[in-house]
Amino acid sequence: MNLENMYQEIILDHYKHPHGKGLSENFAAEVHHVNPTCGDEITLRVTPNEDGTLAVSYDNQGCSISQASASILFDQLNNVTFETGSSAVDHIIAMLQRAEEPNEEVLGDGIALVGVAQYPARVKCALLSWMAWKDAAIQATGKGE
Amino acid sequence: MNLENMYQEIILDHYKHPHGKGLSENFAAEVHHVNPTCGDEITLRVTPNEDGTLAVSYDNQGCSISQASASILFDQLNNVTFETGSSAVDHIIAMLQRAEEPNEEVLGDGIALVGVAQYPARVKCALLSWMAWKDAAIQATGKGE
Amino acid sequence: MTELDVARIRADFPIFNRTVRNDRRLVYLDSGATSQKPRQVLDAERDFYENHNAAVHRGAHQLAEEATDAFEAARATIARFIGAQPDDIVFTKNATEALNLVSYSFLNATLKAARSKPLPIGAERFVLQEGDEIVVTEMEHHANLVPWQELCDKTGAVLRWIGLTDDGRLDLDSIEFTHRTKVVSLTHQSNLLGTVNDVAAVVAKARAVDALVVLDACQSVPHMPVDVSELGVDFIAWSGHKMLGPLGIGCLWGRSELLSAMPPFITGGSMIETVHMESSTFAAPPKRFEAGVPMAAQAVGLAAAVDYLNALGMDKVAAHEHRLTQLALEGLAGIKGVRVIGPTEAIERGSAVSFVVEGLHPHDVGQILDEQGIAVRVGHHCAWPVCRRYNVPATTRATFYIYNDDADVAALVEGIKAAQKFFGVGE
Amino acid sequence: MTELDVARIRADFPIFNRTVRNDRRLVYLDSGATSQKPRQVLDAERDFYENHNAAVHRGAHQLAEEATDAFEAARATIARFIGAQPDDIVFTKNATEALNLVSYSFLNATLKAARSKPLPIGAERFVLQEGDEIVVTEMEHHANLVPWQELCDKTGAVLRWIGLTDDGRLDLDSIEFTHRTKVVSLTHQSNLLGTVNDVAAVVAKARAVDALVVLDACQSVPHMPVDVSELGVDFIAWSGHKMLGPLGIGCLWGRSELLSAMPPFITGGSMIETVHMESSTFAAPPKRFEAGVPMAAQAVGLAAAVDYLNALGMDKVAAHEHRLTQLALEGLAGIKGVRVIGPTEAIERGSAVSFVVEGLHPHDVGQILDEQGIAVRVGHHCAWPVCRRYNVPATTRATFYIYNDDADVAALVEGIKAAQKFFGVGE
Ligand SMILES: Cc1ncc(COP(=O)(O)O)c(C=O)c1O
Ligand SMILES: Cc1ncc(COP(=O)(O)O)c(C=O)c1O
Repeated sequence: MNLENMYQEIILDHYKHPHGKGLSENFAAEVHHVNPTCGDEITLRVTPNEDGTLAVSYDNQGCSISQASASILFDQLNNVTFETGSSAVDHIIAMLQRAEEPNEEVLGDGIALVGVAQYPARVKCALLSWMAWKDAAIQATGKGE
Repeated sequence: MNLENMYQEIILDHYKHPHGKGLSENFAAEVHHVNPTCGDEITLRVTPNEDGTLAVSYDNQGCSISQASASILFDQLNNVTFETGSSAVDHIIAMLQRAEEPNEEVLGDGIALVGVAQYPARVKCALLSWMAWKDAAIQATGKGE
Repeated sequence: MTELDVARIRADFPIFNRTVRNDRRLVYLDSGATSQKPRQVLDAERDFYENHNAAVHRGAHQLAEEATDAFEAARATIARFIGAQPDDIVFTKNATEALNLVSYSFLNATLKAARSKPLPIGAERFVLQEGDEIVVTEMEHHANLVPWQELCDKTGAVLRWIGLTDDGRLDLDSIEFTHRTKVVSLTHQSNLLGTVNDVAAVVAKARAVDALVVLDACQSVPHMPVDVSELGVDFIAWSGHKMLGPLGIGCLWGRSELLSAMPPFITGGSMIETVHMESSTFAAPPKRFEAGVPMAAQAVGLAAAVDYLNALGMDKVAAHEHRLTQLALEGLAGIKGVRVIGPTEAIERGSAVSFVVEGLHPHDVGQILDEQGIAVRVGHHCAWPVCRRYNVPATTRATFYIYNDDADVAALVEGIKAAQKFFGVGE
Repeated sequence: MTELDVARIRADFPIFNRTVRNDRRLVYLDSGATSQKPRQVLDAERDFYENHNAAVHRGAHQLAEEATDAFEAARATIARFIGAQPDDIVFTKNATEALNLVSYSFLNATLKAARSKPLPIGAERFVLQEGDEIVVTEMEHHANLVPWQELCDKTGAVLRWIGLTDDGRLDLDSIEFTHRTKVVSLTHQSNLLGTVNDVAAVVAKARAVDALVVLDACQSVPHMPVDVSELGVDFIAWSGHKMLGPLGIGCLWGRSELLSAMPPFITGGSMIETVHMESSTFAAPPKRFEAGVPMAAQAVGLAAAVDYLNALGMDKVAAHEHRLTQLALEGLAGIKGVRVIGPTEAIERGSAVSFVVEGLHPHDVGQILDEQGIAVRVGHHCAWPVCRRYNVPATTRATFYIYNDDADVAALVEGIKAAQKFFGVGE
């Protein structure tokens, strides 16, 4: 099967053993995003740290892609600045629209999500948590786009 | 042109010299019917006579077919009983749907309207006054269908 | 020959000439979302455009006459298909609009009555008071739920619903209808569970309190013989595209005296009687509800779809689907870790078979099936409350139609096993 | 070559292969009602059905992906045609639904606000108070008049209108807009008079009182370059079928911030965000306004129509029509007893040419023309108040499009003379 491109070992691994899943009690902003087509859901919380970076916590349900993507997001965006996080979000969107080549420095394991770009209906799954982070981060920091 | 079938001399004659056009002041029921597609209009009044027949008067505007048809209606249905009039209405409908052969005894000059059946969009014009009569006659007599 | 000749049927559907993904045979199990279209339907639509195209009910020239004739003949064909009179069939863009047309009739009658504006004779049946009740079921498609929620939000009416039993049936005792119950709207067949509801029982309860009954027939008219004179309901709504017809057309059937009593919904050209700047009066149904230039080509295409189904025989269509459903239910029962959501026996149920696979999300199941050329639908199927009721985030759903056969069912069963293997779940 | 090659264009339209009435050449002068369709549009629609058909935005299988892509690519093509962003284009069944969508936004916002129900941010712009004013013009098509009458009937808002001058123009001084004026809705080009309105002047007046402006572009988008970024209006509505596209699809363009502020109109599947039995939340535009399975094949067909028009060039289309209109106006001026209703010079006017023939009813004129193969429309053209304003019961109307040429205009002129002769009127 060709699907191995999308379901790479590393993705399945994040799916089966998600990093950082579970909500922290402290938060400045909480958002709840859903994929109305399939019902995937995520609740995501963001809290500014003293150093100006943003702590993130989340809980979610959904398919392997959306779960793995959230786990990867936690690896990449927990305790980074708004600017770093935002540009990672921009980059993953561009990657999934095949507008940019995957950049491992920015996305870490997230570059393994590049296979999702072949399946337009799944792109939303991969982006769900990242869009939620952006939304929450804007609310928590008051920074616009 | 083939149109001569529809625009027979006798139709054009009724159109140019309509019989009985003009509303009488006395009436038991008045109706106003329109053909919403083209704006043809007729106001038609019905009054029972002492002998149980129904007097009819009308005023209208519209195309040659609707005007001629109203003039013919006046010839045929002024001072006839509800039953006679109703069966004439049924017959002209059937004739225009090609379900019955024209019957001169019932329709008089109205049999010349048979050519209208070729042009479905004009059937409404030919029937406008007859449907109005039926409506008014039912109201004036309280007879149902 | 009492069965459908699937090979012959498939030959009528151009889409089966193509393959999907890596040159796989197309196993189309998503007819519950939309059906494929036979050549005959596409030809009928094209013939309309190539030879008779004009705006219907608007011209006196020959093309306009021909277009109008074709449109009204299509209405008559479609009406006959459900045992109705042509004038009681309203064309809409889809079933969703048809259901909204009914819900907005209540809204519009209520608002006009409150301002003493002219209303058709009999419109009182559509006037709601604060606290009046509208009843739906917990298995409704969003199209038969959200419009009623909206109506309640705008009028102060109260939405209530019939709950579901654990095995996917209506729990008719879960609520009482009251004298405040004005309308009961339910689906004939659930698009997620496959359940075919006991319409007669609901009608009996509704009649006892003088409530109107609306039936969402999206999943029944395409799949079984439906005769409105036997159903006893007041309205039925369905879509053309799920029964071999074109996209962009749906139908509402209503009892003649009720349609006549309803104020218009969408207003504009062709639905009027007279228009002044100050006010207007309206045509009789069905025109009253068909404002603007209508989808005449689509009506002609839908009539061709009806002809196609009639030639097969709706009894045979139903029997064919029943057999495939039975096969599918058996096949799924044989896979460890697979649970069917909805009735597990092919009794009073249609061909929509929803299931979950332990340890696998439906999206992932659907993806693996897709890779094998098997098109199913995954998600909440526009019936989110049903998912909640059965405690699943979503399901995978297969639906069968006239062009499916035993091999398609077998492909589904094997496909699910392949998905389990791929993700390392199951046995 | 700066002009349209009509012979070559006609070869693309299958309908011109047929004759009408006693084997006459078809002279189609009824494009104002609906246009004919080129092969390219019919092929695009058929290709969708034969190769990519699925319910869009509802599946994860390959056909569903392809169908969704085709649908959204069509939206982008159509948006570009009017200088808009794809997400600001809503697909409806026709222009009439698009105009109703706007008028119902006012109704629904008003009703929900009155009951403190959730509304999108910014919805205040759509909330009406008793006595608020809605302004239309006396030259509106019923589709842009009746929905506003209905809105007033249900909310207590007041309908006012801009009157007309004797030569068929808007009499902008006939009314003052006030601070109560919430929305001004007018046609870009009158379908009866042919008048092209001075949109900028109306926009300026409306902006001064902070009123929204809705433009009925049914007769402009098919016939001239239209760019929403230049028009300055808030909404435009038009139909696909008058611009070479399929029946059953219309478009609403709205300013993004206004679409976002509008509550839904038709509700059901695909327009939701979350659904619970108790209540639901809604998707962002355009999906919020596209409930149910949409007319995807028709969108693809309409995009092909846009491609076709783009290849010709809308400037050239407009110039071509302008020339034919000029010719027709001259020809009609040369017939004794013929009076044009609307501007008699081809200045700020489109190709809809309405006229009356002294002593002859339009229905009879149309019939004689039809006998000669000339398809015109007769009646009030869904603009009854215009007929009243100019004291005619009805008119005969010819409209020109890309497949018409000088010979068609000549046929019209000769045809009218033949009608006069037949009925013994005129000279
Ligand atoms: C100016 C104008 N507005 C509105 C409409 C209504 O368009 P539709 O019937 O396609 O909804 C038309 C055409 O019928 C029109 O010419
Ligand atoms: C049961 C049911 N009701 C309503 C609908 C809505 O039909 P449409 O989307 O064609 O309006 C569907 C299908 O989507 C359905 O399955």
